[in-house]
Amino acid sequence: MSTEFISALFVFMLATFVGLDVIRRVSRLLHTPLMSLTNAISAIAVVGAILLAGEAETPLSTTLGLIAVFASTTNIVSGFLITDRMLKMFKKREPRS
Amino acid sequence: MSTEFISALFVFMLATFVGLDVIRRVSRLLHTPLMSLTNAISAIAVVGAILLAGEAETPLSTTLGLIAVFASTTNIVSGFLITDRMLKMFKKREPRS
Amino acid sequence: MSAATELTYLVSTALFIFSLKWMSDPRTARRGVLAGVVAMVLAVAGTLIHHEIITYRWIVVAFVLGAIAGVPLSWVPLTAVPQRTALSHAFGGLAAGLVGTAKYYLWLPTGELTKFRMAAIAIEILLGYLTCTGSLMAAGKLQEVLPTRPITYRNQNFINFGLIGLAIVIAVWLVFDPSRSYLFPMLIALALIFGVLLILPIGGADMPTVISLLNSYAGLAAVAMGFVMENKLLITAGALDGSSGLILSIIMCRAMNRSFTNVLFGAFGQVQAAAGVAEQRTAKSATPEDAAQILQNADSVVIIPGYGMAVAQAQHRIRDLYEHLAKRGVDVRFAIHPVAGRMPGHMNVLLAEAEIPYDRLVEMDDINPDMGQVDVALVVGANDVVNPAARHDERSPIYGMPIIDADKAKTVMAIKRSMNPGFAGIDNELYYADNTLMLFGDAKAVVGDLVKQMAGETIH
Amino acid sequence: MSAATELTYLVSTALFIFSLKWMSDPRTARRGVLAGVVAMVLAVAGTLIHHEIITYRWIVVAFVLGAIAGVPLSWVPLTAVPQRTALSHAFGGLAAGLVGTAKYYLWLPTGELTKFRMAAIAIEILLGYLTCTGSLMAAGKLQEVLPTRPITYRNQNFINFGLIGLAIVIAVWLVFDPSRSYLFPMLIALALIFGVLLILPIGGADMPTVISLLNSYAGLAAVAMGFVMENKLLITAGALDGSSGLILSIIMCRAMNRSFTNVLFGAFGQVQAAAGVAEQRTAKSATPEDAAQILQNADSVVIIPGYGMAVAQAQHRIRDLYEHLAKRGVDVRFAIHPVAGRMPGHMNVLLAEAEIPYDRLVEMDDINPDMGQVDVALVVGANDVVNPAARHDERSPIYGMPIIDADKAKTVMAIKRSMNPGFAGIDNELYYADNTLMLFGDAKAVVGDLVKQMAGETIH
Ligand SMILES: NC(=O)c1ccc[n+]([C@@H]2O[C@H](COP(=O)([O-])OP(=O)(O)OC[C@H]3O[C@@H](n4cnc5c(N)ncnc54)[C@H](OP(=O)(O)O)[C@@H]3O)[C@@H](O)[C@H]2O)c1
Ligand SMILES: NC(=O)c1ccc[n+]([C@@H]2O[C@H](COP(=O)([O-])OP(=O)(O)OC[C@H]3O[C@@H](n4cnc5c(N)ncnc54)[C@H](OP(=O)(O)O)[C@@H]3O)[C@@H](O)[C@H]2O)c1
Repeated sequence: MSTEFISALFVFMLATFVGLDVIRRVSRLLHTPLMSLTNAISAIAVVGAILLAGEAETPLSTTLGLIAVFASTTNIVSGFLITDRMLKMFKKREPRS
Repeated sequence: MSTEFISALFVFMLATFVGLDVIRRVSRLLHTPLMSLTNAISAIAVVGAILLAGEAETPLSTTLGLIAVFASTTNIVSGFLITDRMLKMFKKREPRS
Repeated sequence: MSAATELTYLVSTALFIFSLKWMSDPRTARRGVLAGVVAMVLAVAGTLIHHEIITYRWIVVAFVLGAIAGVPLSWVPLTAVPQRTALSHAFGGLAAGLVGTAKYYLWLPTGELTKFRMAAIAIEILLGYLTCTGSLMAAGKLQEVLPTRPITYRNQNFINFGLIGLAIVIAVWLVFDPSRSYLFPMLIALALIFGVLLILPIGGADMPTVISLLNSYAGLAAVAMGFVMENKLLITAGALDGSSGLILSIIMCRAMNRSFTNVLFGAFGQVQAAAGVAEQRTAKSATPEDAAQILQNADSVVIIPGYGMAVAQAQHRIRDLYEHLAKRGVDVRFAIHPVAGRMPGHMNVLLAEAEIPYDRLVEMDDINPDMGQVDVALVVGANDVVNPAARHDERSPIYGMPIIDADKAKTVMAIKRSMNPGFAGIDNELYYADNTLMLFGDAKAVVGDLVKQMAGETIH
Repeated sequence: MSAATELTYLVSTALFIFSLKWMSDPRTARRGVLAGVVAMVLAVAGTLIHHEIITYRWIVVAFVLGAIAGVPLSWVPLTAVPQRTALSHAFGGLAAGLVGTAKYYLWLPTGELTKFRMAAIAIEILLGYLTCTGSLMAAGKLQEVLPTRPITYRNQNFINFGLIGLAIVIAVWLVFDPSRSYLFPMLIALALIFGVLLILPIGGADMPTVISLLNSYAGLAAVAMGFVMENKLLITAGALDGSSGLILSIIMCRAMNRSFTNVLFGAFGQVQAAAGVAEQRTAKSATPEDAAQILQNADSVVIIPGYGMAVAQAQHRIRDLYEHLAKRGVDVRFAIHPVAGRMPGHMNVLLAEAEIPYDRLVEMDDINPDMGQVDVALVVGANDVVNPAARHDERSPIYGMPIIDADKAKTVMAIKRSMNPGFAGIDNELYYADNTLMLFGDAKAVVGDLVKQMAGETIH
């Protein structure tokens, strides 16, 4: 097991701590937007996809990579757009008065 | 800047996020014990001290290392002991009834 | 990775964290989205400047196509949000799976497949492909292109566990001898199949729980990918995602007072459907006229929306009702049950869409103490979440699930189309209570009538 | 680092985090300490198994000596806790500084001093040595072996900033040319001197704020050490520590409604001491007899302890008082101001020591709304934290500091030895209010008398 791996583990553990803490404090009001926001964030896989497609080592890897890029981009775009669309709706003050 | 350094930065950042979140939620009641607990934790420097003293590369480094080990150990011992001593005092139920 | 890239990743991680932090309050939430977008842009940019990237053209094409496909996906009506989320989890899972697959076939010949990398890849593709098919199934059930009722057969759980067990055995085998390339496709196939079988026995209304579970799988797949590619950003973002999905599903299970295993293997919403035979008691029903009268003469009204409001898209009518009553000085509040509707926060979004100010929405625990003083509790297409059986009837499948105490209000009015049960498939004594009046019909229509009544009166 | 060591570090980190998490509730707090201990043991063990360690004997000796020195340090009376903490911060800073120094002289000849390492070392020793002398000064002022009043002289801030500026210049210089070894001792010297000068102008009562600031410096020094030694555990534990110290000092500043800069450079508690000339108004004083009567006839009593209770060690007498009144069915609560005493949570610990159940302790924000209904507010050696000037008198140095509204109680009784001002050095109009009775004398003595009175009565 390389140190590289262990430090990856460190990062993973700490990020999970942060994640659990942060999410627990998200207001109930916003759980639906939260779902689509995290859905957009999970599209971070695009990073791996780009590397794969960009390094273009074999036709196979490139194609799979490109498909992955396409798939994740869809998530990013739709995920963020719909989250924002939902959040736009939350108003505090009385609408007409 | 080595990747080693950057992953160290990652760890630092995440740990800080965790720290700020966790401490913010410590009950006011326990701020004094908290101070001595973190004081004990800051004695983590003992790790560096041991490495220094143990690798015994030069007389200087060894001596400084040993002094550091001594100093940190004092903190560890006194820090944890006094924290526990304070916490023992916190009782919920009425003492005599 | 160059230092530049790594640093960009660092910033991106921080932004993702803030993005989620800011979701804790509606006032900062949109800033949260912005932070998320910036973080994602940085992530992509940082990756593109990575020196080993040689072809850009096709990537750009993929971006464009992805965007083109993505934009319309964000136009779906709010009732379809769960499906959409499921669908894009499928995409996410697919992406992870494909990357894992490609990496395997890249490293196989060059002998770069260390045990550790192989293990990471195995986890990545298992989670990835499982999430892909599983989410597709979930989307199908929610969109009702697939039968929403749980599909069960003998030894179902036995078969499922057998499958996943087999998959794990193969994975371990591969870890110890990655060169057995014929095992790899089998692993993929098993993951895909398992995803389908896992969802089959789960009822349509349990899908939200499943979706956020799949969300956390997608996150973990990204983490695994991060280990495969030694990429910290993938790990952190994935971890944030994984924990989010996990916590949301836990919250839902708690609010339904059910366990994960019960959700995943309980085939809920089927057994109980049988128990849904209503004893022949009579429920009083009222006309819109009477109802409108009662509402107008009340000092305080609590509206309890449920899945029915979502189905009927009645939220805008309800806004009108709310304004009419407010004009008359009636104190109107909305009681939101954590699992009312079909996804967490479902009601909040719909009511927000209808521009009902969110400071009128009260959470279950905050409203229940007041219910005793409330004049009228208006139940709009809610059922299980106001079923008193959850409080006292040990035998009820929803016993112990926290509910909104609508029955404690002086008068209860319930809008639904029939006496049919709700998601849990059980009868609801609330409708037979003496202080309850039923308003039969589609929620949108009925509330519309109520509003007309009031409007009418305000005129002459 | 071997994988074994690294993994131990991983576990240790997790345990440290849980240790702090568990401090959030008195019921789990002791488990938190246990977790901390285990984490520390793991950290040490994991380090000892590190292959490059060759001599163990001396390390063991250092351990033993450290333990021997540490145990008695944990016996100090609770009033001396701040000093003790300061003292061990000094040790912590020293350790960090020494390790940094050693590393420099180790790497200097071998040319292993990369710019990055040099920078990390510079930060480590600056923070380390500064914390060392600074904490010693703080301890001295708290123990009152050093004059507690702020020591100021012309151009003080100018000189301090000049010093730190110089130190930074030298540090940068070293980073670009580590071989200039003659600069290194200068850096150390500057750090040591700066630590002293930084504390000189700070009043004794501001020390708690300073201490927790120094605590976070100690943490950051450990982080820097972690960067020097490429050791993740040092980084995480140090970061936890750094954030803790930071947050505590922020909380204190907020509760005093003051800024960091004001605390660090404001020379607080000196200027105002001049303003402490009491206008000649008369305060009514009462005898223990009367006081005991009033207390017994009250339905609700709120006891507001302050620094005076700590000095007088009156908490045990107060426990007796509390029990006497409780026996008589009087509802007794304790109002705890966040900065009552001389360290955060100071009062809580003292009252807990006297076995007063902590569910009787109410925080400022929770008690203030009730103060209007309270029959008697018994102020025991508190002053600034009940000074109404903070609410209305713009010119007062504590204007804007949130206070406990003792003055709103029907009757106020204040126990203190004289009309002298408290920490902020300002007069307190509360003592001159019509509904206020002064009980002059040492808190312990006075409360003791009160108890005697009651005990006496209960007999005949
Ligand atoms: N929110 C979540 O995250 C989540 C996740 C998983 C499961 N669930 C489950 O979903 C259920 C939610 O409870 P709920 O009370 O909101 O809904 P429900 O219990 O499913 O009841 C919905 C009611 O609305 C009525 N209805 C349906 N369409 C209607 C229409 N067009 N007009 C008027 N009424 C209509 C139905 O009665 P008629 O057919 O007679 O009209 C039905 O009784 C809970 O059992 C919860 O456990 C929620
Ligand atoms: N808690 C923290 O973390 C912290 C940190 C930094 C600064 N501070 C500052 O410390 C102050 C704390 O306020 P406080 O009201 O608790 O204390 P205070 O304002 O310092 O007043 C203490 C009072 O107790 C009296 N006293 C002293 N010894 C006594 C004895 N033996 N018996 C009876 N009375 C005695 C003194 O009056 P006599 O001399 O007439 O007896 C004095 O007026 C605040 O200004 C706060 O900003 C607190």
